[in-house]
Amino acid sequence: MEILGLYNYWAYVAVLMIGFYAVIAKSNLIKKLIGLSIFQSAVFLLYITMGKVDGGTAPIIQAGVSDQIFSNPLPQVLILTAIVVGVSTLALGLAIVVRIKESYGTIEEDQIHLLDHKS
Amino acid sequence: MTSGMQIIAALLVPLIGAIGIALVGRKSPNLREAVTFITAIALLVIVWTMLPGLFAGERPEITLTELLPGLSIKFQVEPLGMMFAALASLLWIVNSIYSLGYMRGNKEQHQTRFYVLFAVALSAVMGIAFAGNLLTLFIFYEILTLSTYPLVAHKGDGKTVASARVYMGILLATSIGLFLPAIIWTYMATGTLDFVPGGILEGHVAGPAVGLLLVLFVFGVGKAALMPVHRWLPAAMVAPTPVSALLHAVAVVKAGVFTITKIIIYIFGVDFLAVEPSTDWLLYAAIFTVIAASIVALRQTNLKRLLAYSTIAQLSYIIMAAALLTPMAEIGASLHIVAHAFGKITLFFAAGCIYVASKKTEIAQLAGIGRRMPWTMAAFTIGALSMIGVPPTAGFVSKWYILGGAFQADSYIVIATLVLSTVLNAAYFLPILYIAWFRNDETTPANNHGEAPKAMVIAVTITAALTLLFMAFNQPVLDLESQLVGITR
Amino acid sequence: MSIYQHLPALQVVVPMLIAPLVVLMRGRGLAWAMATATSMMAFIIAVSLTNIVLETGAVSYAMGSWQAPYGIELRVTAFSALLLLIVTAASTITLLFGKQSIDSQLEEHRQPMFYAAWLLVLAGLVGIVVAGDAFNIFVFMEVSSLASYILIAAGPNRKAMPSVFKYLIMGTIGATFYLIGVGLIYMMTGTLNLADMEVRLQEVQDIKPIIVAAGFITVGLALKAAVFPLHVWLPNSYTYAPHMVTAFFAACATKVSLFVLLRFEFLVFHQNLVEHVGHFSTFLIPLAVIGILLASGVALFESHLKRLLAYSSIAQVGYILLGASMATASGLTAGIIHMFNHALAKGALFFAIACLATQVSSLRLENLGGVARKMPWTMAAFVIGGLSLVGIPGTAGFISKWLLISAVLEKGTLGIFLVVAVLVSSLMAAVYFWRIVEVAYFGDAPKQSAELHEAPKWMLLGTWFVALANIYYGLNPSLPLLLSNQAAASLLGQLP
Amino acid sequence: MVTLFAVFLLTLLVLTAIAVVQTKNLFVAVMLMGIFSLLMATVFFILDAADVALTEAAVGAGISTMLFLATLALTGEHEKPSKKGPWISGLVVAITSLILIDATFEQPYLGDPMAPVQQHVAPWYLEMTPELMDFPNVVTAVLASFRGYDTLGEVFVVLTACIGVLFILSAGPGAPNPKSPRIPTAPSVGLRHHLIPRVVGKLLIPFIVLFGLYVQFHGEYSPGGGFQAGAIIAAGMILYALLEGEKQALKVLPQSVLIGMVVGGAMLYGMVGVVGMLMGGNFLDYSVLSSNPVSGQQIGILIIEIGVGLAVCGALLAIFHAFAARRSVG
Amino acid sequence: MTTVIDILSWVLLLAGSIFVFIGGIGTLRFPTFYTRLHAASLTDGIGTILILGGLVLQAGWTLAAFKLLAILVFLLLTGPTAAYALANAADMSGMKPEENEVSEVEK
Amino acid sequence: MFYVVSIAIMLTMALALVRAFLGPSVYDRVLSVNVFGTKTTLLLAVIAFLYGRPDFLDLALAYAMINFIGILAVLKFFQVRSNQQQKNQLPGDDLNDNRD
Repeated sequence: MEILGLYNYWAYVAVLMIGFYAVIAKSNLIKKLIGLSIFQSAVFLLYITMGKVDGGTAPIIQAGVSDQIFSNPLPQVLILTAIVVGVSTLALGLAIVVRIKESYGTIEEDQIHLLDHKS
Repeated sequence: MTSGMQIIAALLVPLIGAIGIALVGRKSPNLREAVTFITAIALLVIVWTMLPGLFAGERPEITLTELLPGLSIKFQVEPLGMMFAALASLLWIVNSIYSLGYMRGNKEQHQTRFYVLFAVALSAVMGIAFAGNLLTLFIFYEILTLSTYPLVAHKGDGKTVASARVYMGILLATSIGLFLPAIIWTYMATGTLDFVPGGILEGHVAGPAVGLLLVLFVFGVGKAALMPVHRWLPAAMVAPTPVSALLHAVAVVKAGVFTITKIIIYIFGVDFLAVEPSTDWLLYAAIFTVIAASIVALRQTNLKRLLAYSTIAQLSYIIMAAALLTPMAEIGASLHIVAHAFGKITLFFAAGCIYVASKKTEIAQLAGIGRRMPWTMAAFTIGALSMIGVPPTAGFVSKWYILGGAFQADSYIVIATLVLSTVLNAAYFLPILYIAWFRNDETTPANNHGEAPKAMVIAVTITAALTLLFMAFNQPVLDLESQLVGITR
Repeated sequence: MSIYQHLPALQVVVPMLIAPLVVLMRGRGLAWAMATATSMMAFIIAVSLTNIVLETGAVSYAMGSWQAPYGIELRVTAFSALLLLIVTAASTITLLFGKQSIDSQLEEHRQPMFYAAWLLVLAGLVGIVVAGDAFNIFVFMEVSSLASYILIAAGPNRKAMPSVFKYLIMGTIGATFYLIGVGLIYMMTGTLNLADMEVRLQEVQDIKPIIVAAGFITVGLALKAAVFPLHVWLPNSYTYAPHMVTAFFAACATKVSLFVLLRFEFLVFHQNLVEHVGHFSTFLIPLAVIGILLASGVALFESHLKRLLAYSSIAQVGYILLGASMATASGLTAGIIHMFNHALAKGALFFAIACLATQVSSLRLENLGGVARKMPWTMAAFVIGGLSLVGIPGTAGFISKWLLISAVLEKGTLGIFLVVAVLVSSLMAAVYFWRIVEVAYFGDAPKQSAELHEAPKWMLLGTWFVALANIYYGLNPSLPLLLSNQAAASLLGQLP
Repeated sequence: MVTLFAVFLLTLLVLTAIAVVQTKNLFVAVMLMGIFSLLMATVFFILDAADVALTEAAVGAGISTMLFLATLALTGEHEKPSKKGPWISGLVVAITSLILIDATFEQPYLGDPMAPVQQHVAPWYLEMTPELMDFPNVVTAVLASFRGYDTLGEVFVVLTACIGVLFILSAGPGAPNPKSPRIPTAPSVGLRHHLIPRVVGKLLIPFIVLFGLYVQFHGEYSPGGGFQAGAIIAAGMILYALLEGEKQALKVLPQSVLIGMVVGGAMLYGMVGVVGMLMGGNFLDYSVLSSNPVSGQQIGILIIEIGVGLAVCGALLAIFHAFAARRSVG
Repeated sequence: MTTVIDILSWVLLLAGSIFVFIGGIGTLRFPTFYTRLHAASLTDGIGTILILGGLVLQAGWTLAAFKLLAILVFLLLTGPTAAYALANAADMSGMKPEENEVSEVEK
Repeated sequence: MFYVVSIAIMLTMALALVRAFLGPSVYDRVLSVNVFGTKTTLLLAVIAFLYGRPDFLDLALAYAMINFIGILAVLKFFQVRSNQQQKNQLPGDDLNDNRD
């Protein structure tokens, strides 16, 4: 059980790196954005993981129940903000992809590169 | 007007003149040139009225602004700078007369730009001459480089621009790459950059570092054209002749040797250099340049290029003299700044006259030109004799003092160099004189021509006269520069 | 409660809250007028804050009256004051004088959103600068980044889109790296407040996560600041953005990231991690030097004016970093004052380019032959900016180069190599800048040159304003010098 | 035991992420991303982050998927094989992950109550919220008041994204003509031919909106708040647009109203702060809004949550419509 | 009484789990799309009813029970609708049950 | 008992996930997403009881809604695609190929 205490962290690293790989290695712009989403989600996982307390519960205080342990609310607040930031970035990125598709006819990075250097 | 304000006025007057020239330039060329003359005369008056104070031992100074702690823009008048400023302001007038004839006679483009930048360059020269510390000197040194670049590139065609690029490139590269680090090093070592009689470096830097610092300074001041950073000078020959005169006689190269002399006297201190063995190389480098440049000059066929190499040799005379570190040699160095200025400006003016009147640039083409242009060639002859150092010309006086300095220092190699270079000078100047005066003109009558435009002839006559007069009336300069020696001892 | 106490909050809130209103503006020029007025207000606030900081020292402000570390703290120091001045002044000047340029590059019905985004960039950047909370920096970093993607995407060329996409990807990676770093520090200290972090880090036993956090924060911010070799997003973004946007960003955008970077390195890590100074220096000095030399080298062969200057910006980031990586008072002062001086130089250059672009169709070097004859004022300002960039004395650039070289020389033998690098790159700068000057002044005039006129008067005025500022601060650098001295001192912990 | 659940779900999560990156069909990738988000949300829930789980579900599985689909409809869903060699990228990733993994061994274990995170600031929030705000959801208290400035920034991020998408999609060959705002294009007739989804969907919309309002106003007591509510209501309105067509949906809520909502919401939030300042507190100090600081806090939080809800709902809808209004070119 | 309700709820939950699991196996193992759709949507319905029913019994008469019922209604409405929509879309796109079988075999 | 239910649901989720990976057609994947969504809803409901916090059932409700809207969005996407393909007269149905 002890060693599983770090499993969350390993999972976050794994997801982070999968996303990171997609962002830097893939040529398709939408795939890059998908990778970016995964990449950011991994960070959410990191924060939420560190806020968890054994035997704790969500930090919403129940009336009439005493000696409850609560998990840390602060990382959750941060991640709420980060999720919003993530989806905002995503929306902007997709809008740009649409425009790229219109003016270049492709959403593959290497082809765009070729088109740019031909002209 | 206090002396401090006079310094500022000396800086500002050419600038105001430049603005004035720019404003009236489009409307009327006559008005433009009138403004030029008024400005030049005003500058002359301002500078020369400072002279009496200097003779009386005053050292007016003014601080404008403090850039960094202990580092300010500061001006101070001292004999060496005073002499340089007086010389430049005098020659500007002559040069303006000459330019008038040259630019019109040659129907040059962009004349307004020419006069504007000329004025700016003069302002920079004033800044260099009156700089109270190395930083101020450096600032105006760079302004001078930048403002003369368009003058050199005046013609604007590809070849000219390429040559101007060499000019600019070498001067900027040496100043930023070597001069600036040397300045910063000095500042870090001593905490000041002020020009102090007796130098500031003693006790702060020692051993081989002194030699290295001197290397940085001497080659950093590319304008002094010590080999191997002399290449810009022949390259700049593409410039119109008045600009060449500006470069060689009035401003640029003089600013170079002036800077080096000033660094030797006020930054290192003559005594400090004399006891520091790692700095001896400077004398030998100068000697090498004198000989090498003279030999190269021998092989030139283009008149202006020959004059350029002659300048390189003469500049190293000055550096060599300064590096001798004896009182007489220092005086000789400063005298030679003046003497060479008069002589070389005469030579260039004459070359320009020949070009305007006949479009001839090669030495071989000059056959019989003495008969067509007697005034010009007479002046040329005087200039050439001054370069060789024959009495009764200016060059004789300065060479005399340098020789004296060499004897004071018991430096036989310098004496030998002086003799050798005199022979070499004669070897490349005398043939020209011979061709010009005695060889028959073989050109067709279609190329028939007489003297150059009046203004040019007047100018060249004036400078030739100055060259001769300096032989007799050098006492004021001597008096002034003796103060210099007084403080170095 | 006087209004002066609220200035740190107002600095951010004023541009931020007016931005949404600008979206609603429909009338001709109304959006511009509103944005400009707001930006000016921000500038005035920045000036008053600077005064306060100079008089009384650092100012702190508790958002929502919740004291740090429970609430979010705003903190204005001498360093932030300098940055505030740069950012707000850059925005105000570009907005005030750049209307014609923006009008020529952007359809009118899209302008309200553009100006709103502009104000959001401004709000975001000042938000980062005044923030005293690690996560708050992230939030405002994202506000400014998202808004800057919009501004760059406003570029008329279709190539603007792929370049802004690249910027978006790399910017987000940078921000996320930063977030990971902050997360790890938070994990080990339990606080997000920068000042509190500094204290609590001293008690941390397990140091490895902190080292990793330092790495991630450094890399993330370096990405945002376009530190070599993480600069690849910058050249195209600057090239294809509208000219005024380029002028604005070149003056301040990367510097804000550098500001955060320096704050983390010196305030949070240096005093708590053993040998962090050493790691930091050995890691960054080579990067800075290679960046300076390579970027200058690329600029030598670049023929598009804006891209050329963009590469030069990367080199200049290297200068700032080089100064900072000395980790000495003089080095930091040099780096910080270079932020200011480089903003002046690049501002003037890009402003002049915007002036050029109102007349010429292409900013490639081969199309600019003889342009100075038709546009003498523009090119004269360009030359001044360029001289400042090269570091010719009498201009602002000289001051920073001087300080940088003297700081580097303190390092002994290594310093001499660094000086050589700095000088070589200065010469390279002189060369690439001189290429432009030569072409503009002596090149053959292109065919359409008969129709060229001088740029609009109003824009010229702006250009000259910045150009003369280069000279003014070259001759009288006491204000930026004072601020950067204090900033360096506070970063090294010599000031309370 | 629950930890084991998390381990299991995280394993699925990693596998899903790999599958997403592997697949060459972008549509499939987007579908798998939906699963990824749901898994992530479940993990969040298991880790006691109810608010985050709700948000991740609404945003990750809902809004993001719709945005991706709207884009795919315009760009096509086949990914061409990349010529880029994966080796350098792989190396970078490998090194980075080794560094991160290395760091994990000195990190506190999952759920360690003695970890520094649980010591310093967090207990203060948990302790003071009932006292200072008098409501149970500590997350809402931190979000809206203690760190209300962050949330203000977050609202402006959304606003920026909204402006950005509208700005970017207001030009280019596929842009709707600015003079005649909307051309009904073929795809915008909605799902009218599908009777069953249409009937069921329309039946559900009021409940979705109602549920959104519940999440909005119950945010101080249970998971939820302005952002989640905005997202849910926006999802409901998007459902309406899917069923009845863009045109109809825009009749109900025109783009100008949506922008008004965004601007209004953001301004509402900001104004609460300014009012606090005018009434003698610092910016975003709600205690001064009422004579009683606790009720002042409650009023402030209520208003700013409404602002957040309005802004988010308007922004998401405006973004969605901007994508949907795009004509596909070529 | 509580014991009875508990037992009943356990039974419901267990049965629900079994149905759900069987549905999962069906989704995985069945040969063609339509058969898989079949397995998934049928078991979804009954599994949901059983599990949520079991939970309702656990919750008793509280707000939670109401919410559970709401979820139940919601899932019961949306599940079949989604299944229909999916089948419809597949059918419209030209994927016929028998063809699909053939293509599957060929594979 | 809740554990048993949770485990059963999670195993089903895993099975659905495998189907989503395997495909072969896109419809299979959409189906598995749907199955996955409803299972997540159920799982959440069960875990709410497991944690003793039945007031968190809101989340499950939200998941159910989002899942439904998501599926309809996919449906709409199919429709848009087929409209476009008719308009552009592209040969073949991109969505129907089994390559992955």
